[in-house]
Amino acid sequence: MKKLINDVSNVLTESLDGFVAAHGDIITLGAEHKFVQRRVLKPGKVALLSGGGSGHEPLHAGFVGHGMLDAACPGQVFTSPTPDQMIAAAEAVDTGAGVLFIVKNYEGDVMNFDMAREMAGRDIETVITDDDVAVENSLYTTGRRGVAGTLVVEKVVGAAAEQGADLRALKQLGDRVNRATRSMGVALTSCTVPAAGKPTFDMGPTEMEMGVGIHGEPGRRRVALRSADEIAEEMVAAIAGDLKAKGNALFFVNGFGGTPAMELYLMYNAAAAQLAKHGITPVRSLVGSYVTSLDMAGCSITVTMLDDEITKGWDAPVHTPALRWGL
Amino acid sequence: MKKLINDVSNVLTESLDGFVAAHGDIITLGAEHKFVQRRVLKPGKVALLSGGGSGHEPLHAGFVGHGMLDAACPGQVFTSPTPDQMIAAAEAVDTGAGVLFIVKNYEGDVMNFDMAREMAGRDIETVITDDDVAVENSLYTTGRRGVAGTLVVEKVVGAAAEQGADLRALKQLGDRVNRATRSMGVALTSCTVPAAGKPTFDMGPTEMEMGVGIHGEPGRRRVALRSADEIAEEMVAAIAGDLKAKGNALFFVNGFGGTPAMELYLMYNAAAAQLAKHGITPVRSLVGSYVTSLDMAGCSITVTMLDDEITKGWDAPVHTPALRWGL
Amino acid sequence: MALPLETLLDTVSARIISAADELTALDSAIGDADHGLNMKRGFEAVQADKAGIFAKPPGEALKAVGMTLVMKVGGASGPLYGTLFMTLGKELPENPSVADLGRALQASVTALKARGKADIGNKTMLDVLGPVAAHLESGSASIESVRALATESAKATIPMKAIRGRASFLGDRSIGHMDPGARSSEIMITAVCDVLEGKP
Amino acid sequence: MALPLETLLDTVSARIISAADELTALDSAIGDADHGLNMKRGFEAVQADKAGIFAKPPGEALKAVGMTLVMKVGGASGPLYGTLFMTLGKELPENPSVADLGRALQASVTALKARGKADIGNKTMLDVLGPVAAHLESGSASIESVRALATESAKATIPMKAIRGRASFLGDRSIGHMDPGARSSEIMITAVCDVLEGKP
Ligand SMILES: Nc1ncnc2c1ncn2[C@@H]1O[C@H](COP(=O)(O)OP(=O)(O)O)[C@@H](O)[C@H]1O
Ligand SMILES: Nc1ncnc2c1ncn2[C@@H]1O[C@H](COP(=O)(O)OP(=O)(O)O)[C@@H](O)[C@H]1O
Ligand SMILES: [Mg+2]
Ligand SMILES: [Mg+2]
Ligand SMILES: [Mg+2]
Ligand SMILES: [Mg+2]
Repeated sequence: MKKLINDVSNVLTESLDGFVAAHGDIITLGAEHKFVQRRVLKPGKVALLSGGGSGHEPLHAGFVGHGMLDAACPGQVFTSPTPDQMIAAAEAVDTGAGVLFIVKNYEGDVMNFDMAREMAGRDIETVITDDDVAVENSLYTTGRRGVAGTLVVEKVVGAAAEQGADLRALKQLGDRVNRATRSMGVALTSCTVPAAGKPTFDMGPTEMEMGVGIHGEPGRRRVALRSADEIAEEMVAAIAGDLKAKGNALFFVNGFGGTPAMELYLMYNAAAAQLAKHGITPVRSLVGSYVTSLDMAGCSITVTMLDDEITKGWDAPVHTPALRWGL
Repeated sequence: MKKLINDVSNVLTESLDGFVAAHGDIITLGAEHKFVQRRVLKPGKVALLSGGGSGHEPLHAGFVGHGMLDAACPGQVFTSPTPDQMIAAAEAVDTGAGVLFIVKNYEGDVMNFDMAREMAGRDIETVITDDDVAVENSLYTTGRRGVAGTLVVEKVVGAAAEQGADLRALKQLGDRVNRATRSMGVALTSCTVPAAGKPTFDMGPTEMEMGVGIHGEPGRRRVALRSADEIAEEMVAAIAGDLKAKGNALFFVNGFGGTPAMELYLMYNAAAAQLAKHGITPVRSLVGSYVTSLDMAGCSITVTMLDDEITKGWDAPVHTPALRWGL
Repeated sequence: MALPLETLLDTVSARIISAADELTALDSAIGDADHGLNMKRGFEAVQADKAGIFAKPPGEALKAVGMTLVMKVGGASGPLYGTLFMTLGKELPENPSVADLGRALQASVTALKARGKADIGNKTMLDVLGPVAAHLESGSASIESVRALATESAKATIPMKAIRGRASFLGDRSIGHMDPGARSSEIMITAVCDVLEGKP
Repeated sequence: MALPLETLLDTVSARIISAADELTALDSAIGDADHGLNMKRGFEAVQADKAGIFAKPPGEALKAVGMTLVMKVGGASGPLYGTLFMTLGKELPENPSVADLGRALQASVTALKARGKADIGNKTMLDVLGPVAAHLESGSASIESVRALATESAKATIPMKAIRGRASFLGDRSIGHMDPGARSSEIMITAVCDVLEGKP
């Protein structure tokens, strides 16, 4: 394993310390590294709280700040945070208007946030994101994973919270943005969990994983390496087929951590051509490595259908370590 | 070679097309993919023009926009652009106040920009960046490479240009920022040039390259893989020893393309501790993959000693695809 | 019988900690390669808290173990194994019979199903815990038969298609691999059997 | 003699294009793995421009080749080989003697030194072009001796420590590898010798 680290057991705390030092103008660190919070809270605003396993940086701590989250709880690598983290974070950032949890749909995350909500003794609602079309949906299963679309939910709901929307309205808006959002991913390599010390799965030099998640878990299918155009065609077809919508959209190409910008923009180009065929027009764009899987090579694409409210929320000023505009 | 690409001979143009489509609010593309330019020019402002081999994205095209560059010329991967590109770009963005070339110190880049200057027939000055302390400096050699510190020069000079400084003043400021800046890099893996199809150099699983540049060229020394703390100690010692300065600094940890954010922040933490030992205090920070080497894993650290003018230039509003604040 | 709680907990902790790599390897195949790391972190925390835990009466001690697991493990297994121990703490009488053990474990299984919205046959730890609870409750259980059933049940998850947990994302590709949580449950039950039988 | 310009250019182009992988491999060792790609791109552009180029008189044609290389190659080799051909175009008389060839090549070497701020002995293409120019000027050159000198001179860059070009960043690690630009110069000179000797 080749990583810029010291002792594997301190990777998380050392990285968080660096993160907080580098962005001390925006964020502060909670006791025992349990959470990262906005330096200046806005009294009367609903507090937005997210979190999840680490290894997806900049998600979630990178989105703490004006116009997005009030706090983020980092779990161990790919492991949901524990309820004490969310309880402490909610205590720190709830200024009386209640707390909205934004949780990616993994059973670990859902259960730990559920326990935190039961134990916290305050007004809490939960938005669960499940944008990954690679997973077959059914009433009887875990359902779809929450992946890169979570960023869009956090951004749009964050803007509305900043504008003073109340807890119930934010919960509804979050669910609505989630329903307007679909993602799909492809991996060219596995990632390596520091504590495990070797790649999570083996992949041949001419193979790739289609429909991969963000935890180095295998995807739905191992297939032969294909061209960017062919990959884009399959991903966009899956997304558009599931969305069943045409019109203006936010189009987000997300790198998994080991993918250079050159390839992400090439994928943007390839996928935009496919979107056009399905009647989807990107009027807002985001390209970069925002929801990652450690050092995995590959990318996901996310489409959010836009209406005026969602567009306004996306465009609203934001000032966080990883996403910033208008401020 | 595992990359999200189609035909290797179209990687650059397809990636540029995606780049311009994703950031069409800020930039436009010149004819024949020769350059990327600011969508809205500011008449009377000195035009800032940079460029270099591709494969370092977002450098340079990602820094075109308000407060930084007016145009960037992308060469083939790791190959300097050709004079016709700079001539066409200068023609497109010179509004009469002259053009400042910002060129990384590689002989290919220097010679091609020199030829463009000779052939363009307009008022042009050149700032050459050479911040890489890994290379021994001497009057008789090529001298040091220009690496991640180039971003700092472009940002600070860009701010002054936006404020109306004239060509000579900008040339002087650029040289001054360059002299206040030092960088050093380490690579854990080689990169793979798409057209070459295989890694530029082989590296064993427990080796790393100390003092590497940003072209997948070997570094000064192949050494055994070491801890983040040890790497930070050597890099900071080289930088601080060469700077021979104490006080407030901008501290920039730069990923090479295949390095996850988690590791970059861990390196920030490790190197900040070393800077303190040398009496250097980071009062401004930047962490991310801004000056890359395709998919290479590893990072560089850059220190710029700050005075009021440089700090003001760094803090000034900027609105480009890859760097944005205050707007 | 009076349960040798401290010995039980030491043995369960030791077995889980030393099986961490195996559990992580199972989780690599159909999950996210952390089950062993998670469980090890949890039981190391339990061992570190031992003084505090065993200062309490047995029921409270078990609840404290559960709470430690909830607060240290994270992931899916943290709330689930945490709930398991907390429920055992609530339900076990001072000197439980085998049937008491069965009833308490059955109550835990019910709590786990509610927490995880899962059922038997979904390819999870429930596919070991559920059958063992039912067998204990039946009254016909011996240490030998419990141990055999735990091992069999874990193995029986191999051909299952996962309906719950991360492995469910894999669809048919989850078939052919043992569920990591089923294996950790098997290890814990085997450890308990060994201690009750007087094996270290 | 009247130089068979078109044949010369076709052969030089073909040799460089087919040596692209070798040149890139040399550049991998001490540079950035693109010298073959750069040269290939340049000479493919020259071939594509041929109609336009040979519509011009010989001197202008050579200058046009140089300008095409400048505008298509990029990197260090583009301005340098471009300058070489442009200078040859300027300096070569209609029917050059061997001494004329030497003088023109010497003038190119001088122009290259100015463009690249380099000198002989820096481990660059100059270490082939310089000696060959001097040898041609000396008056004692035969095709055989020129070919041998080009090959020897390229080989002689192996033990050198680079002072100029990307290889200079490597310091002592540049020792032990042939300079890619020296090798491409050798290939071009050999191609010219072969054509002048009547070999295809
Ligand atoms: N909903 C559920 N109900 C019961 N057990 C579950 C459920 N989800 C997951 N599990 C169990 O948890 C195990 C995985 O635990 P672990 O790897 O520690 O957590 P995570 O899946 O969050 O990484 C699975 O092998 C399975 O036995
Ligand atoms: N200053 C210089 N003077 C003469 N030749 C040079 C100089 N710099 C580089 N070269 C030659 O150029 C060759 C490299 O060309 P190439 O790989 O195409 O460009 P780059 O180094 O920009 O990638 C070197 O092998 C060397 O022979
Ligand atoms: Mg996990
Ligand atoms: Mg080059
Ligand atoms: Mg797991
Ligand atoms: Mg080269």
